[in-house]
Amino acid sequence: MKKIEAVIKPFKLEDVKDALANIGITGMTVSEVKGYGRQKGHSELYRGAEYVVDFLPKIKMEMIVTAEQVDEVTTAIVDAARTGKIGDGKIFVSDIDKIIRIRTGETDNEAV
Amino acid sequence: MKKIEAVIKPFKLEDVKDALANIGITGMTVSEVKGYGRQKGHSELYRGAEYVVDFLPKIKMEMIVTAEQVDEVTTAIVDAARTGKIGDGKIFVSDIDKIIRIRTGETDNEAV
Amino acid sequence: MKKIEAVIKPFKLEDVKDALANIGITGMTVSEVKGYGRQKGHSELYRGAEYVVDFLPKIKMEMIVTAEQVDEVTTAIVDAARTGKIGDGKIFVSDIDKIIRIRTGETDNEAV
Amino acid sequence: MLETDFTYIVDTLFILFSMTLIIFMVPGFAMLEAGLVRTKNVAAVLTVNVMIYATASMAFLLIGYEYAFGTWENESMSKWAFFMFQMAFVGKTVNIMSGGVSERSRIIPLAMFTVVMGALIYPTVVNVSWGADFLDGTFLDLNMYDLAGSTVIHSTGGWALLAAILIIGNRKGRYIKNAIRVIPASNIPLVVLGALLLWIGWFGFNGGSVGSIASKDNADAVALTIMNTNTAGLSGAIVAGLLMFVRYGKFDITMILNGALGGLVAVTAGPDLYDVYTPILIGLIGGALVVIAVPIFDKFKLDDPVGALSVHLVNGIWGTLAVGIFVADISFIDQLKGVVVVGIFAFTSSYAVLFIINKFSKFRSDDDEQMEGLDVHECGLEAYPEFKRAI
Amino acid sequence: MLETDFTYIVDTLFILFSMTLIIFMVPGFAMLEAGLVRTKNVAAVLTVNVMIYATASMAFLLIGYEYAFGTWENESMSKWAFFMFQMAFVGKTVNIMSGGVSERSRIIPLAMFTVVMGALIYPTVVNVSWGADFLDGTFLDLNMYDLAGSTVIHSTGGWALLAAILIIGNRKGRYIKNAIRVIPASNIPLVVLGALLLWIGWFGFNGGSVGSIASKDNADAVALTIMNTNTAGLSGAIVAGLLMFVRYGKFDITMILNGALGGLVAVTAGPDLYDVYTPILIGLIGGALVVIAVPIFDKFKLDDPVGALSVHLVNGIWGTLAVGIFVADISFIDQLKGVVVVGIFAFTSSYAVLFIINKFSKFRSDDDEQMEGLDVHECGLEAYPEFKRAI
Amino acid sequence: MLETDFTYIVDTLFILFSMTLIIFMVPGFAMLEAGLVRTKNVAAVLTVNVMIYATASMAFLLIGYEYAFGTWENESMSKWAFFMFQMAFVGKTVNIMSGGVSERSRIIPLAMFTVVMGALIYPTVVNVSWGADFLDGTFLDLNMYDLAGSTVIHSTGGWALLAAILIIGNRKGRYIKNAIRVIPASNIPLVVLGALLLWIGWFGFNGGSVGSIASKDNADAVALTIMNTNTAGLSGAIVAGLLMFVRYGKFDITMILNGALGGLVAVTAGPDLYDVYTPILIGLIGGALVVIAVPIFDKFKLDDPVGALSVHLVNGIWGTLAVGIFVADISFIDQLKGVVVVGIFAFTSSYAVLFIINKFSKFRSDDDEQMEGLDVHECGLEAYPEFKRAI
Ligand SMILES: Nc1ncnc2c1ncn2[C@@H]1O[C@H](COP(=O)(O)OP(=O)(O)O)[C@@H](O)[C@H]1O
Ligand SMILES: Nc1ncnc2c1ncn2[C@@H]1O[C@H](COP(=O)(O)OP(=O)(O)O)[C@@H](O)[C@H]1O
Ligand SMILES: Nc1ncnc2c1ncn2[C@@H]1O[C@H](COP(=O)(O)OP(=O)(O)O)[C@@H](O)[C@H]1O
Repeated sequence: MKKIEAVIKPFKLEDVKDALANIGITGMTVSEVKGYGRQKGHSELYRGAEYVVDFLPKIKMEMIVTAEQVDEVTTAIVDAARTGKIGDGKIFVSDIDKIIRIRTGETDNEAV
Repeated sequence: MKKIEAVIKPFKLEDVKDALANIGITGMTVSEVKGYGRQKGHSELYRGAEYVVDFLPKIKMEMIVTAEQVDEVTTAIVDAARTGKIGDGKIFVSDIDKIIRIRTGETDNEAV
Repeated sequence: MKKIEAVIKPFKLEDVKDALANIGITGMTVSEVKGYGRQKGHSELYRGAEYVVDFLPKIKMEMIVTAEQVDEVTTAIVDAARTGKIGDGKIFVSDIDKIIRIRTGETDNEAV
Repeated sequence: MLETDFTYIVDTLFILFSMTLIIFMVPGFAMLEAGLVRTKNVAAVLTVNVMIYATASMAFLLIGYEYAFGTWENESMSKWAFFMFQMAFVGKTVNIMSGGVSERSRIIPLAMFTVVMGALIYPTVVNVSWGADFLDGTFLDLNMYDLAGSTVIHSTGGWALLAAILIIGNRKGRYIKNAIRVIPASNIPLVVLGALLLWIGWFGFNGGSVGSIASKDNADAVALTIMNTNTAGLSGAIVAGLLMFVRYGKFDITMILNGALGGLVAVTAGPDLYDVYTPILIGLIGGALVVIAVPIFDKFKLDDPVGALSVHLVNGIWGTLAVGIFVADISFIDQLKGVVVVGIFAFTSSYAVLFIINKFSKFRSDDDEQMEGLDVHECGLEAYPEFKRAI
Repeated sequence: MLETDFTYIVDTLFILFSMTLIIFMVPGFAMLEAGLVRTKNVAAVLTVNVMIYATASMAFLLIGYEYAFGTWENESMSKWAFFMFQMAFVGKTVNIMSGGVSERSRIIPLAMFTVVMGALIYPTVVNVSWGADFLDGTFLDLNMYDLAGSTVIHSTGGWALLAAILIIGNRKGRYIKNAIRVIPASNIPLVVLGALLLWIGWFGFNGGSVGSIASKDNADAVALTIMNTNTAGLSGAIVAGLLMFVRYGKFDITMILNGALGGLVAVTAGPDLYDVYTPILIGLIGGALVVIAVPIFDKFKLDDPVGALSVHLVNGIWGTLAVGIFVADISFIDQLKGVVVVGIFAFTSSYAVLFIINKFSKFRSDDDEQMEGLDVHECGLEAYPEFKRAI
Repeated sequence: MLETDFTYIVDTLFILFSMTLIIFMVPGFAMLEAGLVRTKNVAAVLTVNVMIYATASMAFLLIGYEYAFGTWENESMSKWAFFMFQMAFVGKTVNIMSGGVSERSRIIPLAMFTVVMGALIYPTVVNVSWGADFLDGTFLDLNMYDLAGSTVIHSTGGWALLAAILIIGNRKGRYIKNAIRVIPASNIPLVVLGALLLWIGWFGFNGGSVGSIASKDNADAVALTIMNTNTAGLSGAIVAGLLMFVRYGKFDITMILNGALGGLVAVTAGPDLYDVYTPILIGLIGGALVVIAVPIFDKFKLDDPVGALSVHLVNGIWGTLAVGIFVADISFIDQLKGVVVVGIFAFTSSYAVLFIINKFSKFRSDDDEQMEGLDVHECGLEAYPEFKRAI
């Protein structure tokens, strides 16, 4: 089993979620993160002083999938999340040893 | 060393924490996440229009343990976090190469 | 490629970010988490009742680097994040299979 | 002491008191709207509210007041007090309009429109209804009874809003194909605080519009006005709550408050003329109209984040007509004529002015700006920078 | 001008001013309670506050007022103004009660109780103390001095709350075995805002209760009343702050504000009768009583999220007795009799009504609903949907 | 009825009304400052605000008032009303000071200073300007015209703040080497709410300072005062908005509000003496001074999180001098003398008192406490415990 982590632009969440639903992925865990990368933050103003906001809001999606699904899933994410502009984000894939569904105790592929 | 990630229902956090403390696990990192899975969100109302809230609040716990502790820990989490109702969450186990305790510089098992 | 996760004290974020920038690391994803460990929370007061706040605010930084960079990066983090007081946090290193940059579709080392 | 001195003094105090209550509507509108929009647009909405108070009042001071009333002179109370009372009204018409186009409108063109509204459009409406009346003697002369502005303030603001929505368009992503995306309020306590401050302000608005408290009859008229105003708010809230409960089994507080405000708008044209039970009915209908109108405007894809069309336009009309229906001495036709004449003037003049301003300075924030939020683009800051946004 | 006209006019203005200040207590209670409860129950608490104002006032208008006072007629000021002033009181008794059972009570049964309170229970208490007095001539006839309602409003609400806690029970998870789980306030600025609005409202509450400002003596009485009211609030806050500091080395602002409110409740029975120093003492004791009572009620497992029992019930009693202690002309026994008679009536009648309503429509949200929060279940929306909740 | 009775009654009512408006400045300052500081210091700032109202008022009641005015007696209105009006002022001077040293000052020493300010320092300033005047006949005797306290309140508070910043120092991390770290406001709706409540309170502050409304002339003076007060606020807001827009292309709402407050401070010395256009100019300059002064104080590394030096000190001076410039009968030299004498006294006495207190009880929270936030250390609780903090 594999873990896919995708850092995307916040307003792309709905699109990516729908794209994943289309290919049968319905389990995922999402959180708001701040990203730091090539895309630079905007400058803000406060009582006559300007300053730069470094960290940009991003959404991190984590989903565990079977090894076979990885390519399909990453392609779906890339297609749905791409705007072509800087800061679109990244996808990271890694290994997972074991999965357990708490409710049933099912493990591994059954628990995905 | 292994990383155990558990996505659980928010109000189970105290119970799980206590259960883990009982078996000697006292280091962990927790964050609020949103989950999307079989459990469906409730519908909300706003000025005469109903809509569905897709993403449900969950807590993600991450803890690094030695390989030997994995089974004991996952069992403890499952026992403490289970309500038997849909949406109880999942546990994912993966490998960790290396750990460092920032304060002391200790590494690996000493740093768990 | 490797994933480095560091849990640090919130007010050290700027220092660590700068230290990483100095060694050429400019991509990272950050989130606020709560930590539970040896460092104990402070007690709070509410209408004449005291209680202990268990979970302490921490920052989790995640960055994907090439295998060669790992030592340099972890050393930089340790140096910048250390206060010597309890609760300084930890660093975890794990393996990443694959990286994709959403904007360009570049993969692996090119996408770091 | 002369009796005229007595009435002069007491009425000055009374009008200053009323004026102060109305000024509480400035934070009232500000909090209501700040609570109703998304966090990323809160600072922009607040800036617009402060800008409106500053700009509309200044325009009214320099130009609009004299145009509306023909003179600064006043025998019955301090002229400065009377000015302040009238000045407290002017911003409200723009508040109604700006609230309904929030989350997508830029501040500079709104400020330009505010100047024109405060200096010309609103004063013209006042001129023909409460003021110097340049239509006097013409066939357009209005005999509408509108104590405190169901038409003069609320529908005028509502028509301006309708024109603005047509010109500025809807928030990005609000209507996708035929689906309506619900965009919930971000801060309910602020919504409640704002609505309740408006409610209190209404006591000054309507009570003060009686114009004098300094005789037994006037004291009764003022007190009855305030009581009836309040009653219509109560019943507007109750009916909205009941309708939501019957339909959804839940009490949507934002709708309940809009129902209350609808009742308050509706009673505003004639609270001094009703007995103490009629306002219950007027408020019930007012509250129900809000509940009915909100989804209808959505069906027509008129995107109004705060429900101002339903509250102010619909109930401004209903309230003005209600005087003609429930009060024997008042002609329904006169009321209708007032609604129509003011409506046509307010809508067309606002539309024209908005259209022209829009040529020079686009009202609408572009899609990216709306996506990121107006706060950063218009104000350069965030309303809640230390609070983490949920998904 | 006739002197009676003068007093009629000035007192109408004065009572309208006082009434308006009291209406600021509507947002006052709303913000205070919205700040004290957890974010997941904020919209529900706010809805209850708006519902109370709408429902209790309407019930009082249609039924309660005439029952309480026997007549609408009024010689000394506009009857509508006097009604509005009295109407501003009625919701407060329910506010006191609803606040103390928040985070677990459903809106529908609360609304039913509000109707009965506004139409019958509270008017009965007013009838026998300030109003028509159907007990006149019986051995129960009350001679209690209670200018602005330490007993009539505050203990009445407090007794209703005690009955409600007994029937509704505690918040899920509040007392686990013998441990008390602390549930902190979610929004301290709202708490402060609400408490300060209540404080200001109190000037109208107590000042207006003098009933007239239109003679030199009355003007002095009103001003002294407001001054003494304020003074007791000051000393209540100071003593609560000092006690917290001595005990914990910290200034718990929620306790300080409760101390201030306790002082304000305590002075309410007789602020016009004290010299300017006595209220300092009354407020000191009032504030100290709050600090002492809060943990005691917790020990008895009476779960009161806003501290209303300590503020309103305890200090309502203390304040009423204090008049008997500090004012020479006032009989302590009469005061005690008032406290007891009203207490027994308010508690038993509230208990009975709550009990009956509870048979038809359960007050208590079930455990799952409390866990998820009342907002979603009762109101269908969240108070702060865009703000991420911390663990 | 005797005319003196009439004026006594009406002025008592008028002063109670004015006083009530000023008390709205208590939540006004509290919300403004709670919005301007970081979330981790919000409860502490709110506690300080409540403490100031309680402590300064009590000190003024027990000691300061009689010292300032020489007597409690009052012929023209109820002495209690006059006391309450004056008492409403006293906390403001400390509010100005405490706001400017927020996010780093401990509550206990601030409370000590508040007692001294309320009992001695402020009453001394009042004594020599509005009160008993112990300098009468000496070469220091002041003839400054200062209707409502540009100098007596605002600069006095400002000088105390300057002394406090020198003694307490800057917030940790505010100035690192030569860089200024920007620390943005955490809650903009609260900032707006607070500023608007202050604005409304100003009507009572300045209007009430006329002292009587009970003659035609006085009614005019009061109304003119309120109108001019408002006008200067309007133009202060407008100029600050324009300057920000010209410089940055953005509307920084915190600066706009500071501009408005600057205008309000500036007009406070003589709003009854100007025609209706002069306040526009005074407010324009006042607003511009704020925009210019904020970065200058930062350059001098005087860390003032709420901009109080620019708003109150700079404009308090400007406003007092402005009366000498724009009003024919008023001597500029007298105004300047007032500014200088009061300034020297307020600064040196505050400095001395702060210095001594600081020996016994350190004002400054240590670095770790500032890092973690004053709320936890001073109050033992968090202002928004359920809201997740962003990075
Ligand atoms: N090496 C990395 N490790 C972890 N997260 C990264 C890394 N590089 C980029 N990111 C995340 O991806 C986001 C987008 O990256 P950025 O460099 O701004 O744009 P792009 O991917 O389009 O080149 C960043 O904001 C950050 O959250
Ligand atoms: N494949 C997955 N990858 C990541 N997180 C998942 C996955 N499946 C489920 N989750 C997480 O687990 C939570 C519970 O899953 P859900 O399907 O609703 O219930 P259950 O686990 O009881 O069948 C989800 O809300 C989500 O946070
Ligand atoms: N085993 C672990 N797994 C995951 N996170 C941990 C673990 N141990 C510690 N942490 C994280 O590191 C933080 C610091 O740890 P703590 O034990 O308090 O101090 P120190 O690392 O200085 O001994 C914790 O608050 C927690 O977030």
